[in-house]
Amino acid sequence: MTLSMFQAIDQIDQIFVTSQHRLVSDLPAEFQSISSAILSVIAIVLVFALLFAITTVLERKGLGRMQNRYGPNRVGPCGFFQPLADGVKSLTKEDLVPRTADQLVHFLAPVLLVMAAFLAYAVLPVGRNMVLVNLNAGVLYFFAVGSLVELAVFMAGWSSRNKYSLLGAMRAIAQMISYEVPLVLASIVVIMAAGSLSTVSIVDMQASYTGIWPHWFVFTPWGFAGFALFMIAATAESNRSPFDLPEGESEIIAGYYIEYSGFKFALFFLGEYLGMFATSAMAITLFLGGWAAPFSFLTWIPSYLWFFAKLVLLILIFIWIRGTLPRLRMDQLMSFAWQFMLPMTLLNLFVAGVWHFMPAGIVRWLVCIALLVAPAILLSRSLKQGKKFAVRHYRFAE
Amino acid sequence: MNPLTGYLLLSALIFSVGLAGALTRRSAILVLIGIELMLNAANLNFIAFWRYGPNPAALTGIMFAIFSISIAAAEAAVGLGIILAAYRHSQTTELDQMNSMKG
Amino acid sequence: MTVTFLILAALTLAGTVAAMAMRNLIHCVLALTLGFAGLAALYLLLGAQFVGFTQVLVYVGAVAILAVFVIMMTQSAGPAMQPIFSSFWMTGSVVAAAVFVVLAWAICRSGFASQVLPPPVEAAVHPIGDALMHGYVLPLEIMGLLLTAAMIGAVVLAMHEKRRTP
Amino acid sequence: MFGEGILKGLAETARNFFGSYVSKDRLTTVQFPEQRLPQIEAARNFPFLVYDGEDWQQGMRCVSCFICEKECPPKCIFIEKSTDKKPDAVGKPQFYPKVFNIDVSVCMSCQICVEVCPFDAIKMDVAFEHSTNNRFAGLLWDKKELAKPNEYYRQIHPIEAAAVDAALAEERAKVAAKAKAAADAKAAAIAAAAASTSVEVATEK
Repeated sequence: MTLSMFQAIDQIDQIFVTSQHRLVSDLPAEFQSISSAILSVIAIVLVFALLFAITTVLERKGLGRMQNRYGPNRVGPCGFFQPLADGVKSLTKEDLVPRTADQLVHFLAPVLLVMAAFLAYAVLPVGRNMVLVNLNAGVLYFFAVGSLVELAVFMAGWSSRNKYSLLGAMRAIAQMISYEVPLVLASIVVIMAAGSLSTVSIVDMQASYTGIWPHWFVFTPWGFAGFALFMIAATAESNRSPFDLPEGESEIIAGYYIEYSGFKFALFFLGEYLGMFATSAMAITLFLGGWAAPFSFLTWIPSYLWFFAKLVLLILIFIWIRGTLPRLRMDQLMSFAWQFMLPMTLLNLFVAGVWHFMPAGIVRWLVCIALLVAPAILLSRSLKQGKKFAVRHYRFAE
Repeated sequence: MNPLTGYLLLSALIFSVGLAGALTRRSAILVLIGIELMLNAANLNFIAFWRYGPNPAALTGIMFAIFSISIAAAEAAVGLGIILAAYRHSQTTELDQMNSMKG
Repeated sequence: MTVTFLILAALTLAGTVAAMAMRNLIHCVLALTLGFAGLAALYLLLGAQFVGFTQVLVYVGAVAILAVFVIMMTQSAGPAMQPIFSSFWMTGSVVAAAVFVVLAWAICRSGFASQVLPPPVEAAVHPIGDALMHGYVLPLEIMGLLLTAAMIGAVVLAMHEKRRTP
Repeated sequence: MFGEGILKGLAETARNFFGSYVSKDRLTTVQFPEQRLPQIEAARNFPFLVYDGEDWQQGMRCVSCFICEKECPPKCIFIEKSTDKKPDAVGKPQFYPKVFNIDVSVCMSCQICVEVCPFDAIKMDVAFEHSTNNRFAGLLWDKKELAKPNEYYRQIHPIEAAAVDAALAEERAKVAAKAKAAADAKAAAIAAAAASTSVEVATEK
């Protein structure tokens, strides 16, 4: 490869960054920083709203296929314009507000939810040099903004003056708080290893190669365990199946957004999916090397394409899991969080320390894997203990 | 008036609002919240003095604020637990009505 | 005295005053979160990123939610029927006003107003971590102990008393 | 073991996912407006009025006896009797409905009108795409909209229609036989009268 080829690849990789610079550079100096920020914000909003639209149709089609159905296939080619139809429908629907509802809080809840979800994208590097703000405490910011979601959920559930919505909100908050602890603890191993809270430097650490193999944190025992724990906690955090109790249709109808209709309902939907994308993107940033290519010979593909490929892959896994697993019971959910996730994440911290201080080699791998697998098996045994399920005989329902 | 004075005055205002709430409200929960507000006002003071003090590199104000936030969290948890226990005992959270030592 | 500071200060004050003066307890807590968020923004304005985000994480994400849970569990949500201020509200507000007057007088007399200000600094996370692990390691350990004790205490306090069966 | 069931489930859904693209037999969905399943014999939706022959007004079997109107649980049938008579299915002169309305927005498809009709004049239809823009006038059907030929009835409920047709034919045959018997009796009487007069004449002679 010649030097010019490297330059061309670099130009394609940085095309959005340079075009943003070019657009902004004509403006007077005092407007440059703010207009470049606005450009980035518009780009983020558009791209992730589009991803939301694509995901809804992919999810419905994928779930349909998993259940041997077609899924949406009427609007446009193969049903891919379905989100457009859904959007038009939700916009033209009547916006109902219960008479006894707390009008202002009822209005603010979906706005706060979507706002919090979009705020989280500020620190996510979607490509090389492509991050809105490189905060010193980026990961902390991410979790701080994520905690706003709980407040929005409570506002929605409480202001509707509906028993089901209040129950759903309480469930959602209890679940989110319980799973936020393992979520943060699972990401701390990466912060320990990287020695930084900045998302950009965490990705930079993973973007180098030994031979063709990348230095992603997921390729270590603690990294893999952390990734798995993080993804489980992220599933619970974004209220997705099998942890979708807050909106359990069969028990509490739709949970905290039962009294929302029309566009506000669509906003809740949007907020939920954006939260899922954000936590997936965080998992990618922390464990899967962010925008870095999986092999050193694939670095010529632009970094943002790698990021979105990984994101779509994680979304597909989310859909797959949703299509497979049934919903947990509330006590199972809680005991899983406190009796399995929390001890495992704490243990993972310890394992990361062991990994750091042991000399490199096969022994280190074996010790760390043993330290993780044995307690995992013991803990999962203890979760099942005392609950021996016999074959059930029905008197009337046979 | 320079920025430091502004921050200090704001912090004094927040402290007084918290104090007024803690002294005048009947609900025990809001009294606790008033105390939280007073702690927050102190935190703002710490940060403002750290920022405009003579030696920002020492990070003393930041450290104080971090520890104060953790203490406030612990205090809120214990305080709200006490309110819950008191509610179980006397079926009210109004401080005026919790006036019996018997029981 | 920038415009940003004035806006944030007004927001914070509005939140705190509303939190202390509203009738409905849930509204109080929601207004309080506005105040906490305003304070966090002020910390950011002062350059203390870590403290600002911790403030949001702890106060908005945990303390406010905890307060909301307690309000729900003690069934004190909804507009209050009785007067919300206690019988000696006059004395209380006079005391608070007096405290503010004294504080403001002290601040204005103290000579901060004429002081030359140092250039802005940014508190990076790294030095904070270093300080916590070296100079402040004992307070950190004690803090961990305190938080554990508080957690156990809160659990014991809030737990249902189990009836002993003979 | 830990997580074994989860893996099994994931494998199953993955098999479904890819299988549904490979073999069309897995997909049980009927793509409705283009594909339709054949109607089963017992399918029913809303009632209609049967007529015989070509002219729907002449051939209408209904004699406006009001039984269905009285029996209808949600009271969705409205009938007005005619003042004159016309021959019915069997040929007997009967009243016919001047007005026969069914409000299908009220109808609950219970088939009681069909059960009670002694003339086999009202039957259940299977058509179900009746959406209109006007939910009041558009769903109030009059006699003309309700009238469907007997051939249509045979088409949608073949077994049932055959039985009804057989019963009606028997009825018709009975009536015809009776008429023939009556005619025969009349003829015999005339013949007998003629014979007796001839006998008388003969005795007189």
